[in-house]
Amino acid sequence: MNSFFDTIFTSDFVFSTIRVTTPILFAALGALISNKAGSPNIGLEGIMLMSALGGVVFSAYTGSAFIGLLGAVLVGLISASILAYFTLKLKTDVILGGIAINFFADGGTIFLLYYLTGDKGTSSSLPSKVLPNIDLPIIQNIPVLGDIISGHNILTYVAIILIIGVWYLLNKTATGLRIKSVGENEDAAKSVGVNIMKVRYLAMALSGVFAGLGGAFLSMGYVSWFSRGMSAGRGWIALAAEAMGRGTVLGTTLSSILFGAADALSNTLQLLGIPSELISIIPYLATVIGLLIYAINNTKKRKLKE
Amino acid sequence: MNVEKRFEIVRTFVAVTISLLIGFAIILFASDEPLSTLYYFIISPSTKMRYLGNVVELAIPLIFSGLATSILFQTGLFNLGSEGVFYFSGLLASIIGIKFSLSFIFHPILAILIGSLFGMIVMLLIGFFKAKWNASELVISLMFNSIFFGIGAYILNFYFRDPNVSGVYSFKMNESVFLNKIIPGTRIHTGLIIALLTVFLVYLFLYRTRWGYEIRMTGLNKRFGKYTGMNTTKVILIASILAGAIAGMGGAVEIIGMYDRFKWSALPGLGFDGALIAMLAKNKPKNVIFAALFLAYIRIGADLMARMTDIPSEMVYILQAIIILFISGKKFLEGYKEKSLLKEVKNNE
Amino acid sequence: MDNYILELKNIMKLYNNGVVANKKVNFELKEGEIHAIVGENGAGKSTLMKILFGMEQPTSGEIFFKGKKTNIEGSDKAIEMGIGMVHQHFMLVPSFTIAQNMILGMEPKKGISIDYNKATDMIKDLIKVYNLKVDPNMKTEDLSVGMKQKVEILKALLRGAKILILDEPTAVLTPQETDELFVQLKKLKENGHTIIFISHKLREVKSICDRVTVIKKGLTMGTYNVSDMTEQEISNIMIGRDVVLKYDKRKNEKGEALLKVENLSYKGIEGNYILKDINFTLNRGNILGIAGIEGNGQRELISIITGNKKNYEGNVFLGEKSIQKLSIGEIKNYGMSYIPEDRMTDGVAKEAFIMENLIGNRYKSSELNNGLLFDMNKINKLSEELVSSYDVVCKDIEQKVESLSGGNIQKIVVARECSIDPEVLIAEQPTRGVDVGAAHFIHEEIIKLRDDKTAVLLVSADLNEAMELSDSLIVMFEGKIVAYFEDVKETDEEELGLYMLGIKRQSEEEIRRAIDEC
Amino acid sequence: SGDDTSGEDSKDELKVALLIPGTLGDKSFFDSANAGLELVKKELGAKTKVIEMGTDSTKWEPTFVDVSEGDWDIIISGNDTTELMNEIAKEYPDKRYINFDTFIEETPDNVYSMFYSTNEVSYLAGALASLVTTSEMELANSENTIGFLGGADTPGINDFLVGYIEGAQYVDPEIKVLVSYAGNFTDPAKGKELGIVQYNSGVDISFNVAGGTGLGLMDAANEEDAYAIGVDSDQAMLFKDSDPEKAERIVSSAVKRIDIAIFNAVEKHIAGELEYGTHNEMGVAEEAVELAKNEYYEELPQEIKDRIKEIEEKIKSGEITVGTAFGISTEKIEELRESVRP
Ligand SMILES: Nc1ncnc2c1ncn2[C@@H]1O[C@H](COP(=O)(O)OP(=O)(O)OP(=O)(O)O)[C@@H](O)[C@H]1O
Ligand SMILES: Nc1ncnc2c1ncn2[C@@H]1O[C@H](COP(=O)(O)OP(=O)(O)OP(=O)(O)O)[C@@H](O)[C@H]1O
Ligand SMILES: [Mg+2]
Ligand SMILES: [Mg+2]
Repeated sequence: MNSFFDTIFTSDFVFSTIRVTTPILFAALGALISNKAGSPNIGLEGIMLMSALGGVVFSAYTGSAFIGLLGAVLVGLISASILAYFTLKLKTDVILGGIAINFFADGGTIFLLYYLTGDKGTSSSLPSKVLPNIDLPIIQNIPVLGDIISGHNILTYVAIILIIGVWYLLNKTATGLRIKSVGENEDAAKSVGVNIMKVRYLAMALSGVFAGLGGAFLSMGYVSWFSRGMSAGRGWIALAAEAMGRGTVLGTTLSSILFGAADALSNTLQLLGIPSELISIIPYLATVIGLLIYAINNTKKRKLKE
Repeated sequence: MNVEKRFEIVRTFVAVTISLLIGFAIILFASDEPLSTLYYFIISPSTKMRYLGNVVELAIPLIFSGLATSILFQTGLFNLGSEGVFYFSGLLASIIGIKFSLSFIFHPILAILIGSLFGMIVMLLIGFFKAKWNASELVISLMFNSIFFGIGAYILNFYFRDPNVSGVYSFKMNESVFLNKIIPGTRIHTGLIIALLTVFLVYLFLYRTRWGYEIRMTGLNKRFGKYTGMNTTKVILIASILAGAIAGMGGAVEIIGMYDRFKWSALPGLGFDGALIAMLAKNKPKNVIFAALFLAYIRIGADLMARMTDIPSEMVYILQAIIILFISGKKFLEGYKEKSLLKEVKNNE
Repeated sequence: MDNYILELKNIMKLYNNGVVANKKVNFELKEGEIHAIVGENGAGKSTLMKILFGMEQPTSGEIFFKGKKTNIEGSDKAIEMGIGMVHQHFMLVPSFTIAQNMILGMEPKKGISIDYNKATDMIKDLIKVYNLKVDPNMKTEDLSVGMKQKVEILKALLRGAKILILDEPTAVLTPQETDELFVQLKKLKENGHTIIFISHKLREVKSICDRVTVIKKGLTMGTYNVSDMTEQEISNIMIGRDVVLKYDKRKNEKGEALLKVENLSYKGIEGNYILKDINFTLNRGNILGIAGIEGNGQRELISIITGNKKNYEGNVFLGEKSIQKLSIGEIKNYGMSYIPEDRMTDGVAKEAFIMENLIGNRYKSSELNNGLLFDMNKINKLSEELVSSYDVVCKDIEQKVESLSGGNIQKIVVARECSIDPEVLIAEQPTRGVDVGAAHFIHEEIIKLRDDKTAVLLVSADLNEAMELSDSLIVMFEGKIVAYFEDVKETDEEELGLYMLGIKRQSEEEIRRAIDEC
Repeated sequence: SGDDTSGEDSKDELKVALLIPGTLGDKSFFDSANAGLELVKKELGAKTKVIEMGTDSTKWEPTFVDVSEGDWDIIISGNDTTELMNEIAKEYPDKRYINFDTFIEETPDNVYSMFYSTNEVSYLAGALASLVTTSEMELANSENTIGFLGGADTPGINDFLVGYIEGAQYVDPEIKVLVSYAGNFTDPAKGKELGIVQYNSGVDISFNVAGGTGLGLMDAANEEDAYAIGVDSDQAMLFKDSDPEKAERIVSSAVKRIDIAIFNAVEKHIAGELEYGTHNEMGVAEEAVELAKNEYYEELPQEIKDRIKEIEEKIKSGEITVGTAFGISTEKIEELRESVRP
């Protein structure tokens, strides 16, 4: 048991929590923005997957990791735009549309991968590039803190900046105000001349871009190739994190970290020899418990208020 | 028939046609023999009894999960827990099948009851958390899916795994638990009758009883429900229990209807399909049957296409995606609808 | 040829559920006038205004703005043209502050962020000019209906509207507030604003409007100079028959006490008393009116009586039973009907059929059920009857309530609540947004209930209504009862106004009569 | 491309169908079997078709029936479909079936079934890992702990584990083995995390048997400066061109030549020599499984290579027999894992 706590309270553990959290956080922030605009993006899982492939393909064919990243973001943007077109213009139910995007990604990525590489499993034969890890000057030399904060993939830092960016966008800017108004009372927004289509489109597009970054992180940061189904449910986890965060930036961030930490914990727990099936449920159990504690407290507070 | 109903039919028809055309365009690009490919996709499922059987076999679990999910959606609950319930209830049914040996009719009934009971308990919990503490049913249900899968996989691996087969499969179930095949030349089983009966009962319950009324009104406007004096907590619990019972029944029926051992090594996806079905059916029980058959048909068609032609199986997903997008587009052909409405109005004057 | 700022020609609007809301509407607006639009519920007034404001597109017809043919594709276009609109149903984002709601779509910016200081200044200036008191930093969801209305008006003004469309603005205002509004409107007119004013209260039309256009069933019946017409004449054109504006209320004997409120107090979140020491008795066969400016505790009082709030001090008895332990359902079972103030969120399930909304308070009754199942024939028959007797303008009983006009939605609620012969009827603003004819009908229904020995508690911001209908009257001010009149005839509007504003106040003994005299 | 209803055009051509109970891209059985089919097509000029039946096992039976009713000469499948295939084979006695991988010995008369002693090659992998961790190699540490990363806790995967542990213990009876299972085969990020945890816990060489997930181990090895062993195919080759540094970390791979086995079987069928009705175990001796001896392997210290060579010989001669996970209960496996846990 000693060795167990030794592994938890190490900088390695915190470091890996941050790494595990990164892709979830990207998608969760995306989910937050589109939810705020009243059009939940259930397609994040699929968009991440497509972007992961997009990043690999663009970087492999241009030889540039940066262009690969742009490619991933572009793929995210385009997929979200297609979803937006159907849901906003043709009034396809947004949930159904999201499900469709996920289906499309499942088949489409493998189809394209096969077309490009003759392999349905991984893109490892493509010379794709990776995005660099960054050592933060000064901070890297601080004991413990430096080990935890410095040396992450560049996209991890992008994610951290985006937390602040999204908070700023939603709470300080006119666009944010409009996004929230459209989500909460679209007639009200319409009545003051806010173009709800445009706002919703923007929110959807942003969520696609964010999922695109998450996808790029998976295939160009975490590992250096694309493999089938590699988003592995992170898009769904992100939706859960957003819902658990009750539509706030801080809450969404914390919930994402909770998921990340629980997942990192489950990796560590494997060392204890507990059956792996049972270990696999830890992140989910932790979420349920966390959510319930939060909800119960919240209910108590509300009761007091009434 | 009124304009709106007629329009719905025309729109669905055109949407299917257009998505098929797009599918055709992709097939044209990907296949050397687009015509026969299209034939296999669209026509062949209806050419053999066996294939039609496959469609119906696949539709049976979809009806259950679609029905369960539409009840939840109608109550205003975005609960995707049918997936985990399907898996675990299926496992429980197989355990009943392995551990017991009862006379012919009681054995399947016991298996289905146990499956339903489990579904009821799980959904009741999710509903309770929602009603009592307003805990997000979406999050909890997604988490429960993974949790029950983990627990199920553990139970299967440690207690019921047959070491003499290659996969992580359970021991063989006793034959007495299997549902009878009812149409020769197919694997269609009595689960179909149970499914149709359930649809009918749920329809009656939702649209013809006071409890169903409470469920629907609460789903549409919780404050109205409260104002009317409904106990919204109770309503949520009733709907959850009902949906859980149906999802659990679906998992059990699928396992004892289609399998000889428990073989799911991952969540089967049938529960998630329930959300798709419910949406396509606009949460109406009767429509669930058609939505399930429709989805089953295009899936079997796509399987046949992948089996018989050079089209890779991934095409199945791509075509499904396109069809869903178009069919659910409400504004699709709106212009046409307005014109026909206008005509009708003019005619009435 | 007159100088019309806005002309609508042969407007026709077909909604995609097949309802033709405007058949053929012609309408001309002169610069600088206050132009009333009147018509029954569902006549198509709001629809026409939404077309003007770019929120709906006409199916056919033409719009001329300053003589030039124009398409108003969206509200942004309308706003740009200098058209502002205050909608019949609030167009506010509940979680936003007043300030955020007001600047939405025209946010002042500093760099890339919203300049809230500037916004607050802008709003304060406006408030000063128009003397409409609001606190820009309050959350909108906490506002009273009247307050929300003010915010709506300010919203339009902030956008520099030259043409101001007001869709039933006074329906939710107190007489004082209405007067204030009229002062503002006249001032706006002097400053060169043009105003379109929709109201069901012809008295108001008479008092501030220059011209009036009457719409009936989607057709324009004509435009008249208000000075040439009497209220009765306008209403004749509108409804096609004479409406008796007086009630023939016979004297009624009070029965036993059905609702008793004893020493009721209620604390708000900040610990201040929103209700303090309320005492009154409601008797069978009596209509007890509650007058008062909105926000003086009426809402909380009704919440408690109807079982929606529990943590109060004191007692409320329904018959012999304290309601403390009763659920809303049990209170309803006792025979309480309730016409809620907020019909859209509490009164109906918008997306459900008319029929389904009509059975909300009797779906459990054995009359509508055959054992386990609903008796659909009876439900349909009941719904048809109610729709026709309450004159609800609709296609059929399987139309969704959300596609009805405001007044017709109100009729649905009233029909449902009044048709079960309740023991106690709590009526909050029962005729808000209802046309003259329908209002008259609803009033008669309420009086009929009283005659059939129902106890009625009537909350109305419309003093006229409160005086016409009530037998006895309570006036509330700052959470307390400040006056009680055994017989409304003891008082008049003038005097009530003084009580409502807290200027005058009866002695404790006089007020105690509210509970003792039964 | 194949249309099973039009049979006249090619009477003499051999027609071979491969039914995959899952999807391609697993980087394991299925991809390897498909590679075998490609060989058959290219070298033997047969008409071939691969059908991915997906993971929904209710769809396998209809596919088998369809294909069996078609004009295919040989139908290849295996692994999870073994039971079904045996039943179907009995119903279509005129058809020929090849089971590319099963440990079930019962084999109908028209089925030729094969079994790979993956436990033997992982015995070698275990021995190699053990030799590396106790060596003076650059990235080897002083702890005698090795790792195993499985995709899921299943008999197929555990068969590797059993051999791996036995092989490691043969070299060093005191060896410790950290065992992790990812729970799926398509999440390389998870594989990487599990790998990092292992490498941070004293492991300096780890063996992945986890498909796409397992590839994440290679990244972990690269990042944490440690060694990895690949599986199924020579996984160093996956990265040799795109990422040579990563490839260098992969000291060898436990390769299972399903492709060659399928090719050989079909070739024998053509020659009329294939012994239908038999179950054939193929191990190190048959060269159906082997450690990949690529340029990276060649760079290993000579003593290690000599020891491996010696153990190989002992397996071939039968001096060493390796245990298996098939037919073994979960508790027994659990006990084995416990016995080597650090
Ligand atoms: N009227 C106002 N004047 C000045 N600043 C304001 C005003 N209204 C809101 N803000 C600013 O907007 C920010 C967000 O306020 P809000 O209450 O919406 O936070 P929130 O939604 O809980 O935030 P988060 O989503 O980050 O958790 C505050 O920091 C506040 O400074
Ligand atoms: N969004 C909509 N969709 C369909 N029908 C509608 C919609 N809005 C209004 N209608 C219908 O159009 C008709 C006219 O409605 P409108 O709201 O214009 O009436 P109104 O004159 O404003 O009535 P009121 O005085 O009650 O507000 C009504 O029959 C109503 O049911
Ligand atoms: Mg109106
Ligand atoms: Mg070592």
